[in-house]
Amino acid sequence: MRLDASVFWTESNNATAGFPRTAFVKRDRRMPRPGIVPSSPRSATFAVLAGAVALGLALTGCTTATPDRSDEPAAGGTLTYASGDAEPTCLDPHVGGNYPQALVSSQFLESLVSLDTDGTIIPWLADSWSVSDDGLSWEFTLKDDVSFTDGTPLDAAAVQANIAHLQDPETGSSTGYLALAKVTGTEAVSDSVVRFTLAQPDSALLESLAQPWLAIESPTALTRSQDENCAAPVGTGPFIVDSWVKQNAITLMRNEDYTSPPADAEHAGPAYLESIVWRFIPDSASRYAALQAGEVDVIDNAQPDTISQAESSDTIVHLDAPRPGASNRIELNSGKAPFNDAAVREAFIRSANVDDAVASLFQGSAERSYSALSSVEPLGVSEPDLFDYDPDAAAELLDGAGWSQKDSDGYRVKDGVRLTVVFPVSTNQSIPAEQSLFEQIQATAKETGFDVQLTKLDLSSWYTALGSNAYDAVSAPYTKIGPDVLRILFHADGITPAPSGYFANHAQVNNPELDSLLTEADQTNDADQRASLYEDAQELILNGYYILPLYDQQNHFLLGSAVEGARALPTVSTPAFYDAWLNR
Amino acid sequence: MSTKGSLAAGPNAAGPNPAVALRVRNLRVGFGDASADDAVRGVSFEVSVGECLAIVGESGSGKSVTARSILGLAGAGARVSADELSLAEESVLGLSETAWRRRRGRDVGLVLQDALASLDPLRPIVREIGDSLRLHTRLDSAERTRRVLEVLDAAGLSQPELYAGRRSGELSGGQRQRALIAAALALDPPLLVADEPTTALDVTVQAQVLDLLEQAQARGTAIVLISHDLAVVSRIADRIAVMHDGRIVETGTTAEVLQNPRHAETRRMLAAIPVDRPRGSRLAPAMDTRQTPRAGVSDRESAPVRPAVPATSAASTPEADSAALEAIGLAKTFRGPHGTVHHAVDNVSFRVPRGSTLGIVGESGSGKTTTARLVLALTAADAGEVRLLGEPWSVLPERDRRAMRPLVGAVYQDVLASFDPRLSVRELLRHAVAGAAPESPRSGRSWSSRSWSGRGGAALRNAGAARVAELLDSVGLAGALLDRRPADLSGGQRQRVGIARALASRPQVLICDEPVSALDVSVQAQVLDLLDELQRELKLSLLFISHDLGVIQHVSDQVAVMHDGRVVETGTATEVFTAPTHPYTQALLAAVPRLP
Amino acid sequence: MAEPLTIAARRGVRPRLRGLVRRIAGAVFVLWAVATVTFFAVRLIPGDPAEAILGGPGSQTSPEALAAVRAEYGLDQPLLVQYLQQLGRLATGDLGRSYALNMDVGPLVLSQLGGTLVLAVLSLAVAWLIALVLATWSTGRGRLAAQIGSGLEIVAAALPHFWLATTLIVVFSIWAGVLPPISTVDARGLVLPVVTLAIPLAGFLGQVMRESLTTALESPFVLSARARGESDRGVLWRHALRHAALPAISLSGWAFGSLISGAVVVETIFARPGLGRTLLNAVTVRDVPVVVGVVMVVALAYILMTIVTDLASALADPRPTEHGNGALS
Amino acid sequence: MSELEIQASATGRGAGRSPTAARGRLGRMRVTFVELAAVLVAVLLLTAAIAPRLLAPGDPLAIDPLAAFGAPSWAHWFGTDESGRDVYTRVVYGARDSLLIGLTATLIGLGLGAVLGTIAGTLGAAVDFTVNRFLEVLFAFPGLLLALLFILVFGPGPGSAIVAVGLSTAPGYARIIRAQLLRVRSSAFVEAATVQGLGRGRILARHILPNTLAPLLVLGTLGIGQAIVWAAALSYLGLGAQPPAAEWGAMLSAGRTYITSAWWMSFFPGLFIVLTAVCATTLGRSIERRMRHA
Repeated sequence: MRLDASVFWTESNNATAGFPRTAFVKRDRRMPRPGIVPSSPRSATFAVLAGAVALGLALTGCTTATPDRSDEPAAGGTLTYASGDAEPTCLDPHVGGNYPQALVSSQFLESLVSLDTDGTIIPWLADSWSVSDDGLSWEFTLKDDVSFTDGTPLDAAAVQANIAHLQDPETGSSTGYLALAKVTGTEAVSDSVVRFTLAQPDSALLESLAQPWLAIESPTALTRSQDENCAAPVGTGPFIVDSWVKQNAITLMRNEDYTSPPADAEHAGPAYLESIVWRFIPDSASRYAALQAGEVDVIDNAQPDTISQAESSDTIVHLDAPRPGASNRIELNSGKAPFNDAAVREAFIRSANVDDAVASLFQGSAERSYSALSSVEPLGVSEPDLFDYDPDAAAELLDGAGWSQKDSDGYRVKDGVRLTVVFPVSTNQSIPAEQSLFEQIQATAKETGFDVQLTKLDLSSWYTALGSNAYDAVSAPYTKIGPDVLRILFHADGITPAPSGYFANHAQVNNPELDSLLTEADQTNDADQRASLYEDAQELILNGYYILPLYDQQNHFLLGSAVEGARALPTVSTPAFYDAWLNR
Repeated sequence: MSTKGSLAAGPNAAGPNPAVALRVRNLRVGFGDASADDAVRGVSFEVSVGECLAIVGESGSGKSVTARSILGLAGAGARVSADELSLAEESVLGLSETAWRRRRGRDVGLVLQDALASLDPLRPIVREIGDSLRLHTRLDSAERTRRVLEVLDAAGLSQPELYAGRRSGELSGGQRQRALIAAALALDPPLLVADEPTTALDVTVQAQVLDLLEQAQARGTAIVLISHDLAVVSRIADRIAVMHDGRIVETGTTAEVLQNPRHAETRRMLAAIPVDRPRGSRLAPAMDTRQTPRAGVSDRESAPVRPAVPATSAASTPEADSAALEAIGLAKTFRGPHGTVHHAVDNVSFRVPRGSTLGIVGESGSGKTTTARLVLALTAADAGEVRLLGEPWSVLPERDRRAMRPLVGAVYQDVLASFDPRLSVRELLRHAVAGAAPESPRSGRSWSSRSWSGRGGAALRNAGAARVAELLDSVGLAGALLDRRPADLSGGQRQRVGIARALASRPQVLICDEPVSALDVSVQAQVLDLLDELQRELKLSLLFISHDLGVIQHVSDQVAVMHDGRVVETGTATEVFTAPTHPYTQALLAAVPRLP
Repeated sequence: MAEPLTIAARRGVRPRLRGLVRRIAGAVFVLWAVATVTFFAVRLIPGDPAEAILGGPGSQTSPEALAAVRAEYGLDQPLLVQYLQQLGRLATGDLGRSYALNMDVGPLVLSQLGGTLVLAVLSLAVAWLIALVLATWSTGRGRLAAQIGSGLEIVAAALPHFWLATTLIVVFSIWAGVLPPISTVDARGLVLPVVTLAIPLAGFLGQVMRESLTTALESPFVLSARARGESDRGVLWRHALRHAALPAISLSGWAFGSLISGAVVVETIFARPGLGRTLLNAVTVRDVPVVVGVVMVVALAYILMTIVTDLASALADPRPTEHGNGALS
Repeated sequence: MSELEIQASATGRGAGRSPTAARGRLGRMRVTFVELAAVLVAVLLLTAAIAPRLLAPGDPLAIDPLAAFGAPSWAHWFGTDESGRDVYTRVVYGARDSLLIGLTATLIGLGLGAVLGTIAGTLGAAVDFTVNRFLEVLFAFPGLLLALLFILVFGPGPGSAIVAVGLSTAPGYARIIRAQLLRVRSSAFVEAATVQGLGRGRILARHILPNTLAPLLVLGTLGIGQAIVWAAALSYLGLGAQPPAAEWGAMLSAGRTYITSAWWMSFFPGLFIVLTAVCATTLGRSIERRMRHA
């Protein structure tokens, strides 16, 4: 009885699951880009699976499938989102500013501008904008009659307050603070027009402003104590923070008076979903099990194996949204031996068999990258032949570099020193598959004679290791919109650590030519010039063998069959549920 | 008896021929696989209503198993077979467990030794006793309680309501035993099986318990009384059956069996009873004393005869110059947990003339044991002192006393507990020998490897070995035992090892605290004889502590009677036992079970 | 000796009260020591607390901000001063302020305490149940039953929490799909975590119970109970079980502690809010006040639990502990 | 952790038992089937630890990305892991690390416990009081937490894991040993030794310590299993062995990620953890039984 129902339901669901996909694919030129990856029906396993899930749903008391299902968005319902990322300590992305914050805050905060899937800047809270010829002054015209969910109207003053908040050391902003480094002041030209004054031109300003870490919050709310603001930031978004039970869930309620969807939204007016329950399930197995059991509707940080399962299932839909900014790469510390020798760096890169590893570990869910930038970055340069696996070449390079002897364990030695690569791995920042990848690199590099010493560390110890320069190789993701991320990651300024010991230039690239390229590119307003400058810069970086690109920053979501119309924002690929509805 | 009147559905009426309460024919009980020889091998007897049959035998004779088989409780894995087993002419052979349950407690009651363990230490006795009522009658709890109080009262527990609420741990030995018997008699079963009901009880309590059984018997209850003690049995038994190695070797009326015992076993048991036996006279056949048992053989195995030393009482001529051991005004009080003061020993004085034996007799709680600890300087006296061979002893600091320790040996009741469980007989004795030799103060405090190996040095060890052999021989044990652990020895053998250890340091004074209380009569006899001989050979002075007047009378030159921590009477054994002056002594003596 | 014994039994209550007072004094001491140890232990951990306060070491904070924070949290004071301040706060019940979570530790810990307590108490109860059933079923049923019983217990005791949890999730959530793998608003979400914690514990308790149950069943008072016509069940429930329970009861204090440790893993796997998870997170971000706070609360809970178990075993076994004066044998 | 040991010590050296009872039990001292199995497993595990090649010719670190996630087959009895390494081989090689961790951790715990317990039991009331308070404090830390703190201070890795586990098991041992010591010290045979005129030192060395420390063997065996489970828990939290070491706990936690697609990756390491713990416990029990009655 129930089984029949569910079979019927899943069939219809399968049909509907296709619909938005095509809709997205049309808009989507470069795959894999934000969009829903097709899931082919497998009628063999399909009824069984459907049955199991339906049974699970029934027994677990969730609303079971109703036979009549439309493709018309239905309002109402609660969507449960299970995040594998660390629970934010503060929901206000101005404070600190990391990806977990971005994930949740994109549901209730909005930025001045956004990106479309081609990477073009599109209006959001700002209708339009203009820049002076010297590129030192920007004017943003805000949307009319938008008000924050606490009633405060969105006006120039509000934007000013936000910039001030971001630049105030008390706030302890990190990402936003950096992005606004060149902004020296703001003024309200009129109620709805705000002007930014810059020290130098900043070609990345719009991209920066599109990031959720620079989202605009209610100035009234910002005057509250940081605790209150962290617990429930107030924005203009489609949802409102209702409650936050630490370690358990954040409850978001629909913003009934929502008026400010981004230009690429599917519909206008308030969101379909009545509420979102935002849960934190650190254990990936539990997370996937919860999705299968229908306890949750969406999970992030999906593991490769579960993704490939989802691909072959008809009850779970895979949403692949690689993050912008840098690609995931291994940075080789050129600041100290042995990697201060370019030959050794190249040897290491050549001795690491990444392709096979990626293929086996990510089972097609990740594409090998040969670029310093994410594949979603239009200006990314890819150099496959620099990074192919060639142990013989590696061996020659090492011999040439004086690492000709091998010790009893088969490791290379030079003047009695073993060719050791200390590789601290952050268990928080590298998913298990990636950690396995490193193990495989460790294994293949060993054949050439590298003694790669992997140490799994928790975040704090990991940062400490970096701060004390106790590493030869490291892999650290960095998410930022636009190629400007290169400046952060490879400009010599990035070598000197911040007081907290943090610095972004882990490869410790210290190349004046590169620095000047990056600075120039950052300041030009001419798109083509900018592109070529960044191209040169990337060539320098790639040919200097400072990094071993692996793949895009993985960002996979799995959606229960009931979820329709969910997408990832093209900005930093955070999920957006404004258009989402539950097809139950 | 009030209990008899209020008996619902009196089971006494049950059965076609109520004359015979219990008949057992050719009962065999075995444990483990059939190959192992049975514990009970074809026992037959019968008990008629109101009769008391005593089954007497030493440990391992199979008497307890027999008793339990009567209730169908021979134990797990027991193979029970019999031509007949009937209660009140009703066969109970092959009865189902449920059927048995219905009979137990109603048709037959059981009283076990050691009431402390036989009553659930966690439950008040009113519940324990009430259980049988709960199980076999429809009385509600109020009525049950009332009935229990009656029974307790009938069991001679005055003010039962005062005790009913207590647990066995909170009762004195006597009260406990009464409660246990009360529990068995709660439903006034026509048959009562009492397994060693008086063992380890003070004589006075023993007497009361026996009275209690007699009363039950007078009410027509048939009693099967299991005991190792002929003297005890002789008081109430109509007939006696002597068990030996799983068989009944002799039956007859109490008079017959006691007057002219036919079986050797019976005779030996009778001979072993020390009561009214003059000092120095042998209790066991000469050949038994210095036995040399091979591995696994029991105490009673005969062995090459050694000429027994003629019984010339050394005690008659004590060298009276200075006493071997002297206690002057000893006192020891214990603070109870909550400020209650308990005078364990109160102004006790006595002398042990050289080469003679002072017997201290008293009931539990009389302070004997504390006295022994004071004399051994294991506890410091609150007042008074102990002098050894005229020298100060108890007043010395332990370090100085240690040099003198070898002069004093001690024999304990629970000898097994007094042996280091890790050590074999050989090691035990060797340590004793080594320990006796004066130790250098260094090895005393520093854990040098030397102190581990006793006092190292091959020469010493050889000397030790010789001495060990000599000791073992002196207590009549075979060298074969040297490598056994005490736990694997029989009670008698253990006690002999204990004595050997005590002698290792060539002591002049021997403190014996209830050395034979845990032993069978015949074994006790052998040990007593042994001590007697050793004393004469080694000119030992003995302080002999026991609750058993018979034993004390037999071993002592001088006797001190203790009561409530005081010495109430002293004198030569003869004086005290023939003409006791103190009423308490008189009461004690009156209570001693004697053969008619 | 019988006489003092009887008295001890009659006045048995007062010393227990006195004992209780002593216990409370001891508890205070332990709490102090725990606070001290934790404080210095966490201070030994590499990493700058000030960073932790400013959104973790990843954040790029200005020196001014760090200085400000150091001042605000008194981190610029000498260690001893900080320690004393910490003690002072603790004494007034103020658990201080979390570095990472932008909130006070007291409310945080309180909000997390409930979940863990429920988990621990339920698990303890279930463990007891399993152990009892297993022990009673497998004793007095012959050697095979006994071996099966103890075998099961040994295996149960050897099961790592995280392995058990995973297996249960796969079986009951993924295959059968009958139980949620994560905490839910209703009680269903509790089933798997509780079972995960209870099974290994049941193994331990069971082993202890079996031992004492067997000895109890061999003891004379059981024989005389049978001689009264008591049935096997009667013997078990009226006599043996109570004796069997004693050691297990006194173990429960320890068991509670181990459950708390287990909670660290279980709460993470089953995504339950609770102290265990809080602790793990706090520890990984060097959130000293939270760590100290959790430890303090856990220690307190543990102490209370031991006191409870002691009283419980005192109730179950009213026998006075002192046995007259030491006899020679 | 400690209740097994409590049992062990509670029943460890049963004094004053009747010889008949002892003999009766000795009669039943035949090697049971379970014990035989346990011994067999132990031998296998030790072989794996000492000479893994005998059981698994392959290389535990040899990767083969193309053969990753292979289900159990004739080629790979326990399947292959995410890097195509043979799970069976890794499990076999893992025995060394895991056993080593379990053993050393237990030794540390026992050693510490023995020292604490002994000084508490011998060096007079003041020391006893102090040590007891100290133990109470240690007890107030749930074991895993103590381990966590330790590892945080001294950094992750097998070394820390070992010491951490040892540290957090020590108080349990200490308490048992102290109790045992007091029991022995007040026993009749110690008094008998005093009567024989032995000095305190010699009594301590000759009677008290040997009888106190005798049960340690049992405690240790019983403890190893738990120690391994604990160390595995730490590895699971990423605080134990480091890659690519084939340590069971680490394998288990690595495998958990793929539990829905490759159950064998976590099942077999887990199975061997349990197997080892069970084996150790069983052996400990039988040793205890034999020590008690012989």
